[in-house]
Amino acid sequence: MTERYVYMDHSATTAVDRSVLEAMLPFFSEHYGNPNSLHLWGRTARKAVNQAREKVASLIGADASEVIFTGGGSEADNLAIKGAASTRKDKGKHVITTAVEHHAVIDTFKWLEKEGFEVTILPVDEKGMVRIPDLESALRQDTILVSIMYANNEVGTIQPVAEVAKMCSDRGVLFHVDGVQAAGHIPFNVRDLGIDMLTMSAHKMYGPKGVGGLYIRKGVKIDPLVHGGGQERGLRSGTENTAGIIGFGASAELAVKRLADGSIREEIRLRDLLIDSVTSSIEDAYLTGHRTERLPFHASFLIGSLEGESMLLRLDAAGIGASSGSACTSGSLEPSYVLLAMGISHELAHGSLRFSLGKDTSEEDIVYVAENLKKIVSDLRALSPLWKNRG
Amino acid sequence: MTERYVYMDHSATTAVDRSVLEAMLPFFSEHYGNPNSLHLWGRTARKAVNQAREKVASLIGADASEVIFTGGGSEADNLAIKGAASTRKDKGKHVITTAVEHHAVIDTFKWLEKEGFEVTILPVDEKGMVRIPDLESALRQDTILVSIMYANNEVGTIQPVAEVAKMCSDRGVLFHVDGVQAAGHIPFNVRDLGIDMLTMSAHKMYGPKGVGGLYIRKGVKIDPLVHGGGQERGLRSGTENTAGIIGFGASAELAVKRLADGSIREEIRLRDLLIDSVTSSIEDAYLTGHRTERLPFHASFLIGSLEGESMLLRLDAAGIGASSGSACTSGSLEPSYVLLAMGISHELAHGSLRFSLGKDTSEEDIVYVAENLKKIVSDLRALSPLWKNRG
Amino acid sequence: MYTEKVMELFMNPRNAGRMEDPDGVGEVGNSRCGDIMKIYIKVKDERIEDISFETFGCASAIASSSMVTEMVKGLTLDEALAISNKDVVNALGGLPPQKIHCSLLAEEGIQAAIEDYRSKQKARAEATA
Amino acid sequence: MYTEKVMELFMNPRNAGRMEDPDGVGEVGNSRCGDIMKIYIKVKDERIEDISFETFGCASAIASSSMVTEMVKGLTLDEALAISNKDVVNALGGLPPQKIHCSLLAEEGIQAAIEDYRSKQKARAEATA
Ligand SMILES: Cc1ncc(COP(=O)(O)O)c(C=O)c1O
Ligand SMILES: Cc1ncc(COP(=O)(O)O)c(C=O)c1O
Repeated sequence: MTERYVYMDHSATTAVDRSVLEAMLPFFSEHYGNPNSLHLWGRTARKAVNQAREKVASLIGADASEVIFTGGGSEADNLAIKGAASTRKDKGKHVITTAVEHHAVIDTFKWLEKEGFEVTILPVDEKGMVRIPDLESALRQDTILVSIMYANNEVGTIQPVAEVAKMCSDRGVLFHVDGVQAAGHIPFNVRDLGIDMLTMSAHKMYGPKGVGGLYIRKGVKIDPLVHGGGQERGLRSGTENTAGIIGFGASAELAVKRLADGSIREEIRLRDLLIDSVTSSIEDAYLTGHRTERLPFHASFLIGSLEGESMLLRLDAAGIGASSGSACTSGSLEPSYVLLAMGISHELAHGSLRFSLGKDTSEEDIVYVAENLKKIVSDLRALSPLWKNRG
Repeated sequence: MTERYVYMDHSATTAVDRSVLEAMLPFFSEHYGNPNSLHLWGRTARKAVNQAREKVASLIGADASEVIFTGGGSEADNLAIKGAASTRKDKGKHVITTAVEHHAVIDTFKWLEKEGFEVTILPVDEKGMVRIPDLESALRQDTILVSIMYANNEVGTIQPVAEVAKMCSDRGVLFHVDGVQAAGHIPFNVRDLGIDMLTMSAHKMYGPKGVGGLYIRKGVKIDPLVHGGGQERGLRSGTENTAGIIGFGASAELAVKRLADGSIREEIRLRDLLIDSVTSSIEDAYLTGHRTERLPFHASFLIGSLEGESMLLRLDAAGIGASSGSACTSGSLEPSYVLLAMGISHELAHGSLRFSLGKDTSEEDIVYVAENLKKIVSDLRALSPLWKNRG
Repeated sequence: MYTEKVMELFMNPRNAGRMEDPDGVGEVGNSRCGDIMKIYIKVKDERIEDISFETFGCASAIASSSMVTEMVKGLTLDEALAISNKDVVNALGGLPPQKIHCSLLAEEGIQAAIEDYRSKQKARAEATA
Repeated sequence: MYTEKVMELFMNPRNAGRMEDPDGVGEVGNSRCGDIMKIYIKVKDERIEDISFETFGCASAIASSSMVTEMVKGLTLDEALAISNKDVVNALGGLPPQKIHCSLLAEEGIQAAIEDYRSKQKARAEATA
């Protein structure tokens, strides 16, 4: 048993909030109807699904008719990108994304490439940010789609989404945003931003896993990925995951509250405390990503002369849950393509660590993590042949 | 308030069993880790997901490594069919299905047709059953895939799956089975049947909505539908719906029990009681589908001179939940393509009604439904210009 | 999906059932499409004195039949002919888009019944001329 | 993912740290790939009298280093050279497939340290010859 259990991997997934679970519970064994059924059971489910749609839409400033539910963020990314490429392929075959996208986007673009599309992958600067002039020179007459994430999962950097949107809409190019890390954590309005599609995932914002959302601006036509009964305006067939959708709605409601009540400011304060503690008390430790244009709950580092997994496992032994690179890649030894794209060396990239805070993270948690990390780094560096600055 | 509430639409969806919900609950707000994370939270989730996979696999006699989880039955159908067509397209472009498949299969075949595949749609007999000689003469040198459902959702008819499997495997043709209505309700073993892929959906067997399963026989290669982090052996990327998957596992465990303990025999007794009551006490009322080769919980009828929706709404007013045709199509006025394929006239097809029993359906429920239906039919026939046999 | 008014008329339709010796009968729709409406009228002094309907179809078809028969009862034939499907929809508090055709059937049913009455009248007048 | 033995050695590695004045040093792996193992040995009468390691890498690399140093301590150089990566994997109770290369590094690290020792011996012998 350790002194404390501190989960600091909220970028990977979050706990379902109690209020969210409460909202979901009646829809498993009581109001269990299929929303497509005419009878009482079905109508009860349909009404609740509609309300959830309103809530998710209002989180991002959309109309309920512009939001569809999917089986997760990855599916929504795939649907947006493949679906738009499919309806627009006669207009052109050129598509653009960035080098730091999540696998759900980057691998979908690789698939498009195999299907005959021409893919441009924009580079990023050392903070992980796309440069607008790079986008400008990449855009062509036959460009049909640009997909750029709102905020990066590994290094927390927020992209200049509004500028990209302006540039795309001036040229009539569809713009999709992977907002999985940002939605519910950063206040924004899809209409003001001027984006065409936005991906969300409930489990990154205190909702359940296995339910995602895709905003599709009115008038934008995409083809479905899953064919069948025609649910979700024909864009995502299959019996609706009512409890999950209702949970997503409740988590969107919670997010609206948190975005308004100052919670985010406190989150930023704790994040900055962690960043300052780690970079000031540990030698050869650096923040990755942008210092200010970053997710409010996200602190990511490079720890020189060490390898991520060994730090993770020592942290785990101290009751601390963290990650190294994307949760999806942490099973592999390949250094993160995101860090490499930022110009970080292979050697240093192996020492990446990500702490992502949650709404219940306390100052004591931060202090506990910083202290334990300091000790772990020092212990492991005593073993490292790369560590030169011995005391 | 009505005297009784009787849900008889279990083919559309079922209530999550209490034991299933119990199993799921800790995975929302307590064991909420991402199964791909290295830390304690992640390992706890991974272990539970693995156990669920074992349970689902053992329901159908498969190995756990042969089962992947999806976001529902429709997605699993799409994945199986598109995924197999994609890996095999160089071997041939001919694919076969039947006229009575669920939209998730039939619409996927329509999509394949648009993509350049050649599709043969097998007819069925008046009971909704495929004729083996029809399949035999449809099979060609360049046939790469056959997809036939285990049991039909609208009329309950069970297809000769084992015979089809034999014919396909003799010719080296891949055979996919949409087992959404059958899994957990009819005992079978994928290995004995000799099928290559099987679709399941948790919410049709007292598990949660929004989670499906696809059995893929060892050695069968298919391409993914959702690209990304590489979860589910690269065939279905996206953070796993842990609570949903664990619920699916628990529902498979429940199904194994129910298949062994005589519950199904009792279900059949009640089903037959309903069939006999309706067809004997209501004039011009017919069973649709096969009398014996049918789902144990499924009773579907044609009621002459009446239209389905009006009966459904009257039943609803009496507290009875039923459906007319597939739940997915009940919002439309198009008569069911399944009934038409069975040679039933448009006029009669409009009068279709489906009652699907559940594990908690009682004999009183059956009597209540039969009595109410008799009265409703008589009331509505008094309004019907088609009804000739007036008293 | 349906308004309260639609459900009320569907559950308790007015003027339902066949009429003996009607002065005019109109039948519209077809069973292949799932909707048949049959309107029976009794006419006195160019007014609809009595009316009833038989309908094969969904709830909105039954409610539309019931509503239109209530609306035209007691009207002169010309007044009745002026009732449009929009009037029926409004009186029902609205119908789902895919069910609007039911209100059209109601309008056409009244027209057909009146036409039938008038052509019979004409035939009788000619026969007695 | 890891056996208890791996975790135990990872958390409490034996023979860890740099050695002053070793008789032989082997360094294998490269930081680009995320694994470097450095093995220090002291040799007396053709036996490994003392041994230590420094490792940059994941838990299995650290545990493999610790395990292999325990296994070869006190062995003759030839006995030590006969220890294979399979022996290390077995002693650890297994390693995940994608981590087997860590045990290979351990085998190679020992070989490199012994080689270094022997080439230094040879150089010294030649110098004094
Ligand atoms: C035979 C059949 N196949 C597929 C499906 C689709 O499953 P799901 O609703 O889980 O997507 C259903 C039910 O809707 C079905 O009855
Ligand atoms: C930026 C980003 N996009 C997409 C995803 C995929 O979302 P999901 O896991 O819900 O499929 C994730 C998280 O895994 C993410 O961080």
